[in-house]
Formats: sequence, C-alpha cells, structure tokens
Amino acid sequence: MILDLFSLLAIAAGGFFFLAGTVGLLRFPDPLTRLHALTKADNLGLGLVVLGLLPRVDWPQGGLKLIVVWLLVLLTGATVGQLVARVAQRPGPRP
Amino acid sequence: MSVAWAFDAILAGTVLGVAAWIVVARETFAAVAGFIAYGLLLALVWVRLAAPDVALTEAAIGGGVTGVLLLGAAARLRGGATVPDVWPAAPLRLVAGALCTVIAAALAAVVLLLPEPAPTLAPQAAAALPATGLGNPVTGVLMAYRALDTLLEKVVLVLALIGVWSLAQDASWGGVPGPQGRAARAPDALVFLARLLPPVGIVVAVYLLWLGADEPGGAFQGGALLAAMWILMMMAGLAASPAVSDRRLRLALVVGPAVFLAIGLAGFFSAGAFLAYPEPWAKPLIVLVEAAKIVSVAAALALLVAGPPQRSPR
Amino acid sequence: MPRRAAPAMADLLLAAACFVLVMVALGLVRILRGPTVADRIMAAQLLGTGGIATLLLIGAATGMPAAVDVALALALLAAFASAALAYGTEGPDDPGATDRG
Amino acid sequence: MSQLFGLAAAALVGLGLYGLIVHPEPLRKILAFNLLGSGVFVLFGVIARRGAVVGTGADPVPQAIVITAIIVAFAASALAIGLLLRLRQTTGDAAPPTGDGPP
Repeated sequence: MILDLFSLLAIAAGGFFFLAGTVGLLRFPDPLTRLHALTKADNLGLGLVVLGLLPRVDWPQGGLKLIVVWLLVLLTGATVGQLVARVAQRPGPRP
Repeated sequence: MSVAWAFDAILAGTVLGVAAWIVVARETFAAVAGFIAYGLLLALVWVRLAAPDVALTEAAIGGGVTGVLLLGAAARLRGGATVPDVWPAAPLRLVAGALCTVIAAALAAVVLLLPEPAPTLAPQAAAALPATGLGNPVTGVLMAYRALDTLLEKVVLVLALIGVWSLAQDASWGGVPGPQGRAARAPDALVFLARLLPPVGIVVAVYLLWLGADEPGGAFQGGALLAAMWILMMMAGLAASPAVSDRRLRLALVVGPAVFLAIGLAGFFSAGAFLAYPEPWAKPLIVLVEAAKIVSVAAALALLVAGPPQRSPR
Repeated sequence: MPRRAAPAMADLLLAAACFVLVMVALGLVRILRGPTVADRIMAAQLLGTGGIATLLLIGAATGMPAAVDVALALALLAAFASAALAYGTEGPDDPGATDRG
Repeated sequence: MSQLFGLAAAALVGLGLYGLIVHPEPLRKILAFNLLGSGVFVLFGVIARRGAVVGTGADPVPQAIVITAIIVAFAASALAIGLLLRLRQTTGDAAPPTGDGPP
C-alpha cells in the first residue's frame, strides 16, 4: 500500500516534468532555451517514472534493466544535447 | 469505455495525425522527420497489440534504419535544382481522394465485419512448439513452421543489395559506398556518441538474439540494432565503409542464408524433409542459424543504407 | 519483470501513460513544424524519452515483461535517430546546410 | 479494443495510397508507399490480436509474416531510393526525374 503510494507519487512527479518539458518545447522563444526545458523531461521525467516503477518489478533482472534504460537515456540525452546545441548555432531560418 | 480504450484512442489519433502530416508536409526533410516519429509511435501500437516481437522490429527498422536511409536520400536529392512542385489538377486530386476514401472505407467495413470467432493458427503453432524446444511462438513460426519464408526473405535482402550495387557507375564497381571525405567533419559529440553507443548496442543485440528463443526478440531485431550501430560508427568516421568487393564482407552477407540452406538440406537426411530439424537437435540448430542470420542481416541492412559504391576501389 | 498490477493500480498506471503520451503528442508539433533542425531533433528526443516512459508504464499496467526490452531498444534507437537527424541534414557537398527541406 | 487500431489501419492505407497517387516528388511517393504498407501490417496485427488463444497475447503466424514483411519492405525502399538517386545522377540536376507522373 505504502509502496503503491510511493509509485504513484513518483510517477505523478515524473509526469509533471514531462509536462514542463513539453510546455517549454512549445512555448520557449529560441532553440537553446527549449533545449534547457527538454533536458528536464529527459532526465527527471523518465528518472522519476523509473523510480516509481522500481518497487513493481522483479529483482534483480527487471529492476536492473529499468535502471540501465534510464542510465542509457541520461548518457545519450546529454550527448544529443551537445549535438543539438551545435546544430542550433548553424545559420538557418530563425523562428 | 475505460482508461485502456482512451489510451488506444489517443495513440491511434496521434499515429493518424503524423501519417497525414507525412503526406501533406511541404518540406521533404520535415516529412522524413515525421516518418521517424511515426516509426517510434508504431512500436507503441504493436505493444498494445500484444506483439512485442513486431514492436522491436518496427522500432529498429521503421524508426531507425529506414529513417537514416530516407534522410540520406533527402540530403542528396536536395543538392540539385528544386523539383517543380506539379501537383495534379484539383479535380484529379478529388477523384484520387474519393477513390482512396472508398478503399479505406471498404477496409474499415472488413475490420468491423471480421468473422466471429476469429480464425486462428495459434493452436497449431503452439502444438508444434515443443518439438523445436523453443519458448517463443513467433520464433517458432519463423524458424520451423514457416521456415521457407524466412529463408527466402534472407535471399531477398541479398538480392536487393545486389540490385543496389548494380546501380553503381562502371568505374566505381567493387568500390566503396558513400560520398568521399564526409566523415572528416564529424563533430566531437557525434564521435563520442559513436564510441558510447555501439558497445551497449552490441550487448543488447546479442541479448535479443539469445532471448529470441524463449522471449520476444531474435535475429532480425538484433541484426537491425547491430546495423544501426555500424551505420552510426560510419557516420562518425570511426569505421571506414568497406569496399563492396571485400571478401570478408561478402562472406558475412551469405553466411546466414548459407547456414540456413545447409541445415535445411541436411534435414532431408536427418529428419526426412527440407528445412526439418532432427528432434533432439532442433533448438541448438535453430540457435546456430539465428546466430549466422544476425551477421548477415546486420551487414545487408547497413550496406543497403550505405547505397551503391561511389568511389573506385584502390 | 513487471507483474500484472491490481485493477485500480493498473488503471492509474495507464492514466499516467495516457498523460505522458498526450505530452509527447503535443511535443510532436515541434518535430512537424520545426522551424529549425534543432527543434526537430529535440522533439524526436522527447518522443524517444516519452515513448520509453509510456512503454514502461503500459508494461507495468498490463504485465508485459517484454516492454522493458522494447524500451531498451528504443533508448538506443532514439539516440541513433537524433544523431542521424543532426548529421543527415548536412548534404555531401553542402557543409552549411540549413533546414531547407 | 483492437478494432480501433483496425480502423486506424484502414485510414492509413487510404492516406498512403492518396500520397502515392498525387504526390509529385518520387521520394515522397516512397514515403507514402511505406505508410500504405504499415497500414497493411497493422491490419495483420489486429487479426493476430483477435486470433489470440489462452496463453498467448496474439496469433504468432501473422506476427511472423509481418516481421518478414517489414524487412522486405525496407529492402524494397532501399532499392527504390537507389534507383531514384541513380536516375537523378544520370539525368542531371537540370532535368529532374519528375513530370506529371512517376518517373
């Protein structure tokens, strides 16, 4: 019961960060600020959802796989962020 | 109805919206970006349809490898003069639209009027499963029940590759695919990603291959993932694209179909039929074929993306 | 491996999946409309992450253990797709390529 | 429940066919053709889902056929794009391979 409550709280918090990421992506004025908003959804949104699901899976394989997924997204997210920032600095049509 | 129904409705609506965008988008690059998103969304649809094997394939092929193929084509086509945007006249478009609506409506009617109870081959497939020693019915169907399809499909991949290669100019036949000197400009972040991702990708691909016997996964899914990793390394300039005439490359391409065919022919003697497996050896043989297949699938997919040879052999 | 959740919990998990999916769908507007290449890559990245979250939530709600494996593959491929979007936009003879489509 | 995806699949086939017929650009025709194909695949998926029996989520036979089909569709797209690029190379930039119809 307490674990269920924990799951729901963590997942709800994760959902909030996805909301923040999407709103930022849609409303922020230029690519670099949008990138700032997006990374929050990437790292924290998924991280909190994974955290919320951890008590609901079998250990060790299920839980470890979940954590691996999150770590992978963290690493690639940071790297892709660099790529995006580089692309954003190219000359091109501005919003 | 329920939360599950609401989820499916949102998902179906999003997929249709993206599909409509792909058709009407003005810029080709935007349409291709939409197509990548479409592939990832379809993977969710397949999970909802209780088909994780297909979801893995769709994510890897639809979103990943096809996406790169189309992006490359869009970038290369962009160099020349712009294509005159001659859409058919409005009445013709209207007729085409009406025709397509009729076809879609007919299909929708078929979906709504599907026979009840649904015809199914699942019991037969499940009954044949113990003889193969496998736990994943989809792999069972691919490798035993419909093995001929799978074998021919390997051959189709190789034939398509021969087709693509034969489009090369005479001077570059047997040469190296891809335009020259492109990878030299790879940005640091891409190089880092190409160092980071492939080791993980290879582990996941082998894991999927191993898992394929009993859980969703298999040689196609693993092979597509391997191909994606190889393409990433070629994009970053960490791996040179191989010359088409390279003997090791050609060996990698044919090892899958060849092992499959050899074991299939051996089936005449050991089990009395083409592509039949002798009972106690079924599972090890199938795993062997899958292992050979993953190499060929990965090589064929990556080279199909790389395209015809464009630089002459040294 | 996720176990099948109790009905009430399953509905809540699915509702969370719905929510994340709607967020992703809204974010898709950026992949479709741009205006810059960077925006499209970011939206693809959000789609990847959100898709993984949705997948994990569905997997937990309906007791489908394979969903985690699909999520693992998706994590790799979303990064691959983002890299391809970033790099594939540069044509071979066109170093300063911009989002001309 | 799976009927919903069946209807979506029917609409996808219609959309893809429309794009295939009316779009002037060959690359976009290839894209549309892929949409059409994916609609057919999802239709297969719906039929597989309906054919589920106790113990399996869906009938494995259509699933296996769809996996094969996805790979073959990719091979066909790659060949089509190869032909398209070669055509562009041969005809040169001044005379793009499109007119009123497919090249």
